[in-house]
Amino acid sequence: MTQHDLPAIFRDFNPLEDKMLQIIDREGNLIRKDLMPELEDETIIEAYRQMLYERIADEMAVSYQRQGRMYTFTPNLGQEAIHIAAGMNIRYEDWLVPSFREMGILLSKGGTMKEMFLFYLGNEWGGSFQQAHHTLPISISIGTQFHHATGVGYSVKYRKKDEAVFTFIGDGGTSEGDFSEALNFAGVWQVPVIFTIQNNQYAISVPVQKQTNSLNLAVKSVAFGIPGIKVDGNDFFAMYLAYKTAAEYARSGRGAVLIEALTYRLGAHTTSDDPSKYREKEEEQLWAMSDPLIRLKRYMQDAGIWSIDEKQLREKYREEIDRQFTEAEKEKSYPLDDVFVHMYSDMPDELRRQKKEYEQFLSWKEKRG
Amino acid sequence: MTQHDLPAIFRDFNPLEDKMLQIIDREGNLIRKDLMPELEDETIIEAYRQMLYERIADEMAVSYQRQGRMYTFTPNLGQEAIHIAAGMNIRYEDWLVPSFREMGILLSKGGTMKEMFLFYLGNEWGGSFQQAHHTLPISISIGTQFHHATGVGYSVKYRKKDEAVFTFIGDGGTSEGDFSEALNFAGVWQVPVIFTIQNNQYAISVPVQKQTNSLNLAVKSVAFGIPGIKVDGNDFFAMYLAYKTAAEYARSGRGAVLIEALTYRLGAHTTSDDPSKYREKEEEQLWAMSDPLIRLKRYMQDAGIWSIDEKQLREKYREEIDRQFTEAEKEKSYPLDDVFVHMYSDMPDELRRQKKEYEQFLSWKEKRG
Amino acid sequence: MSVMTMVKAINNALDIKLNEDENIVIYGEDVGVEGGVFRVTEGLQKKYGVERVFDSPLAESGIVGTALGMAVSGLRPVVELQFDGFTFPAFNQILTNVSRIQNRSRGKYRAPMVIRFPYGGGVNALEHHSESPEALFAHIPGLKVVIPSTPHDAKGMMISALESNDPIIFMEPKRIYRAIKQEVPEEKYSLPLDKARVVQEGSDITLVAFGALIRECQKAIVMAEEAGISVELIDLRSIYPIDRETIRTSVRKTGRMIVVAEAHESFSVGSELIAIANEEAFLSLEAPPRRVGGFDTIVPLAQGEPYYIISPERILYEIEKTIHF
Amino acid sequence: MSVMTMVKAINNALDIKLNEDENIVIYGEDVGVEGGVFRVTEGLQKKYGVERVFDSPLAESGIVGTALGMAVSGLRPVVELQFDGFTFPAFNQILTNVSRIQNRSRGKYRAPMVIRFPYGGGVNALEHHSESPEALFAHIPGLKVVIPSTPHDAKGMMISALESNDPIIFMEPKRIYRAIKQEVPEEKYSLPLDKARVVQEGSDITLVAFGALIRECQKAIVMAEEAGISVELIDLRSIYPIDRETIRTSVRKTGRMIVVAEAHESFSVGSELIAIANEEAFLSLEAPPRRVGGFDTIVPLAQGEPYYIISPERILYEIEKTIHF
Ligand SMILES: Cc1ncc(C[n+]2csc(CCOP(=O)(O)OP(=O)(O)O)c2C)c(N)n1
Ligand SMILES: Cc1ncc(C[n+]2csc(CCOP(=O)(O)OP(=O)(O)O)c2C)c(N)n1
Ligand SMILES: [Mg+2]
Ligand SMILES: [Mg+2]
Repeated sequence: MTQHDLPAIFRDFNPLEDKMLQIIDREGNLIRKDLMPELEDETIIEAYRQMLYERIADEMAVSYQRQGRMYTFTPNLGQEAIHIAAGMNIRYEDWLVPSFREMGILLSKGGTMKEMFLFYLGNEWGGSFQQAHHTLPISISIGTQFHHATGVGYSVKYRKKDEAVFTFIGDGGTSEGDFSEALNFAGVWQVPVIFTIQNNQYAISVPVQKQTNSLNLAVKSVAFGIPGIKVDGNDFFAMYLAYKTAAEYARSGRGAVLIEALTYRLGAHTTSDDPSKYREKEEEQLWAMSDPLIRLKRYMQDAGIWSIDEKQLREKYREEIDRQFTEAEKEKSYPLDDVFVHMYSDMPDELRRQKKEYEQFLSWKEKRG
Repeated sequence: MTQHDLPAIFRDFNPLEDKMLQIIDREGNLIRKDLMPELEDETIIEAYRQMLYERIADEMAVSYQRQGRMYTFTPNLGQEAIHIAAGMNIRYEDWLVPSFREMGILLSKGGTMKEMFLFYLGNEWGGSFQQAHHTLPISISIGTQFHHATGVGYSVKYRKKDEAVFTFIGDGGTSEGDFSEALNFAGVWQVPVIFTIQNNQYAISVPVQKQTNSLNLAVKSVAFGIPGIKVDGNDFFAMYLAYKTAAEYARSGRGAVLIEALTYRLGAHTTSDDPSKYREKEEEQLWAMSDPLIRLKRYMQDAGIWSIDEKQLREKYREEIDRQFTEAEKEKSYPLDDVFVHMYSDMPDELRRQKKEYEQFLSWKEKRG
Repeated sequence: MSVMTMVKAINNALDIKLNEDENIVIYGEDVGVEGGVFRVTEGLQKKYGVERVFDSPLAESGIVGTALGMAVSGLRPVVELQFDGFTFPAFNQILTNVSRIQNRSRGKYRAPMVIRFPYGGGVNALEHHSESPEALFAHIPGLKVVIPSTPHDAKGMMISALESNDPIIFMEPKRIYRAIKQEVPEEKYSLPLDKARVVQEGSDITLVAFGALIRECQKAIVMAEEAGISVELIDLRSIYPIDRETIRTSVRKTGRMIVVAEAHESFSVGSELIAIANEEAFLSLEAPPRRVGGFDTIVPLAQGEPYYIISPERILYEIEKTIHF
Repeated sequence: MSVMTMVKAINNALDIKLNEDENIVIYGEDVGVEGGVFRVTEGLQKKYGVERVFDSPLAESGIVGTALGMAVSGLRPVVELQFDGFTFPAFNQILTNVSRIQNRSRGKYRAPMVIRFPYGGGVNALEHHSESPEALFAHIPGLKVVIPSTPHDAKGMMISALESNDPIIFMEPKRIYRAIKQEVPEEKYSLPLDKARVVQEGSDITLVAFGALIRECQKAIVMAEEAGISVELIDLRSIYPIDRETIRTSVRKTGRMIVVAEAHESFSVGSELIAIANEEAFLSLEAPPRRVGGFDTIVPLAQGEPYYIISPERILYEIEKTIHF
């Protein structure tokens, strides 16, 4: 990596100086007009719509879980700008290697809420997003996905394809060995991977200050010789610019980049978590004021491009999402075959034997009544 | 870590600018008088003696192996300045968490060549250096030792002891997840650990350029918020100053540091390796000219403190080392007990049973003749 | 005496020993402020301070590797790995160093440490939250692997683990973390780490199980008794080393054995126990000793898990099959 | 036909498939320029270029984890882990992802990849260079674990591994890397990955072994025959899945079985095979099926290794014990 190859924003927002890319401020005021991406009004409106969709889907998921209709859920609340900005920059052929808290981009890739619900209803068919092109399943073992992204990047480069790979991790995940190893491989191999750290400042109950002593998370890129940038993750435009720049950089064959998106997990870690055990209400309220939807909406209102009937849209989305949930709920039959069939591409005799034995038990049980 | 807590050399030799601490040049000329550590002539002479001892022991080990009297060996050739500088700065109470290529410091801690030979003769009693206080055994699984050092550092801090922990890794080892994880823990916990990367530029056949894309290895410290410095590892005085500074820093409770010691593995990786397969003779010759012993000797000659009868000393050391090898060779009886006795502090019945069964086999075998 | 869940019993054991031995430190992901995701360490940071009970960075290899460093330098670390499925990033440190440092140092150093984690299925969890990896750890020489099945055992075994000079893998059956309440002495007591327990005597067949499955076996036994079958139930408690004597005595008496364990059947504790039954009681065997285990498949998510999880009916089925062999 | 060592035979298989299938890439520590520390990949980088055969950074989790990324995106990576004892940093990626991606994605993605490494003792090596971890991998659902015992098998099995759509753990008995030379066809051929091989027929007792120990068994058999004992020798070849049929047929015939494997005896392939023998041939058993394994100890360094390593005499001893049970 030589400095002159670097896009301007990576130079201007040097994480070693703890700078952060921001285009609209916490009130939605445009503070860096020079950096504002050129977007059609309709595109901005669409971005808001998608963020709203993710927001509502998220709220509803939490409430289904509360109603006891779903086992668990991992809220995305407050992190939507990252997901939708990424989603608007990821192409059909690009690869998505997700972690577990980036619902919006999964939807952008063609995943559906029905699948998302199925997953949290305890059905494997959910997390794999069968229709989402070049999209890996939800990955729960933290850090491991970074290696997969680097490996996919190698394939893309090997085949000389014009594709970028998007992958995600949390602030806590940066402590895992795989995080560092993968960035190191990506640096040496110069593969087109965009690594995003969603720094929502907590790993369950553990604040990022206990995770690392580094100045910020973007500087970690220095250790691996890849460009890094810290971005206001609640600023849709900043995230959009970061992804646009990173995707161009990656697709042009210059290699990987690391983006730290500074955000805040407004909700609980999962629906079984109670954040009041480990953080202050004031802090939550402070960050609620930096809600990415509110900020974008304020900007749109100031810019005179706010044309959404939010109440009506909410209603529409709620219906749509509820329909998907109902469909997911209905799809409850889970045949025994599903346990065995995807273990291997050709099923070993041993699995056939085990399945047969189990079927014998089932018929014994049935006879017994 | 705030900048003003940092000792001057960490500020002045900022690895982000790819600077390297050097006090004598490749010809042994004093180029940074201002930095020259205040050492008695006798101390410098002693340093040379120790480096020579390590050198000779190393050469002899290689030749024992060539004679078929020892299974394998890991040469230290060319890296002695690092080991002896560390050895002269490590105190009795300080901890040593070694890897496998720092013979000199093991000897400084009270290890003996007899034990070293025993180890390479295939006897566990060797690698543990029973008399070396606060010294862990030779560790072969690359990277793992860094965590142990951090953990020992936690104990030291917990007990409020005035002790530092010295640990080592190779350039190749910096790619392992454990390397990064351990530095990260050490940064958060602010433990008194001095992490040394012996960058001898190769991991077996793989040059450091294929290991990482980072500017140098010392900058990796930035990712973990600990001070780092790159030092000329073939310059005894530079290494001495680095260790002195680092040990003071660590003992004063300010936390961990990372030292990259740039050196060159003049010998083979192990005695089964043939470097001519993967590197050029010219490169080897170039680095042979930067031999740390030659450089120190030139400095001493120029400074008028060279008073060693090297030929005689060599002879003395050779005899001494050969005596130790002979002792090690003699100690060949390896009782069955030794296989079992150190698996647990109280041996489970299951191991007793296995041992008894084996003894029954042995007596059957004896009867059978 | 006081009524405790297993969570409470383990917490109580940790509390007693933290109080008694200042070399004990506890850490892991979320074990400090939060008291662990299952609340096993709840209240301990408040009581003993952040230097003794604390949150670590999110890195299992680091958690275990640093603990080994602490252990060789005189502390007695107790580390929590958050779930069974997240023990594997630490597998290398466990196998390569924790289990070996005593041998490698020829006794110069020891690794008195406890690696504890919740394990097993039946709680409708996400992937990696329902695994039973005991056989993987039991194959590693230098470790002791134990699993309690009651609050009472959990406390006594944890006290012993905290006093052992060897590294202990302490697996906690999460399904019964709060499901069983039991009178447990409030004072300190310890239980051996290498002894199985005969839960119930019987004469026709031996059931061997551990952890959450003891309860399922007990349910199966009630049904079996209705069918006139007398079952002896052994709680293995120690997965390594295995208490051969208890197995031998029981199988020689009953002539039949079934091992019930949730892990994938192949290369499991069941396999090992069948080998032991052959070695120790071959001439008494009246039917092939069997294992009832999980499939050699990933533990399915909640909707498929009922197939995988071992029900009392399934145990009964195997009992009958073996009895009528 | 051409006389080959196992090293050469594997190299030859890789060569044939690299030539045939441009999706195959090979990497790992020192496999490129150096051709691997055992020279298994010698010459391949020169022939196929640095994009297809290359040195990676020194990080096993990274090697395996990136390979999985390549595999799901259409390549067929073959990765070398340098020694048995250095497979464990990759254990999490293998267990958590490689073995599961097909199931997790419900068949949307597969992991056609080969993880190969030299294993086993008897070469007077340092710590971590003499381990036999097959049982650990065999307990992980979703993997196939295979071990060849001859150059001929090595080539045929490697070809199959390179054509399989499932992840293959390919363990290479380093002790016989160059010790056995054999006529091997130069052209391509493949052997099934799930079939054991009857090396030699016999009627009194079944010996099951694999890898380097086949040779030791053969030596023991010569001695046993002198004592009038007829031994059937089975080369397991596939550790998972196990070819039950071959085991069943043989044990039903001989009524006796000994499993010879170098790994720690507890929770080993021996345990599993004894369980299988009970399940498949209980009524034929005339003596308890036994396992001859390594101790539950660290593999000792060279001076202690002769105790640990299984000699033909030890096998003979166990044969006689079982015959005279
Ligand atoms: C390897 C591993 N260890 C532990 C866990 C349990 N766990 C799930 S989420 C979580 C915290 C993650 O924090 P972070 O990386 O910041 O992501 P966030 O949840 O904030 O999005 C933990 C410890 C896991 N999933 N994987
Ligand atoms: C975890 C692990 N993987 C692989 C190896 C095999 N191995 C031994 S030394 C070595 C190269 C080490 O290179 P480096 O870290 O630069 O240290 P050096 O040998 O140059 O001192 C390798 C790959 C090992 N010992 N441990
Ligand atoms: Mg977070
Ligand atoms: Mg090196």
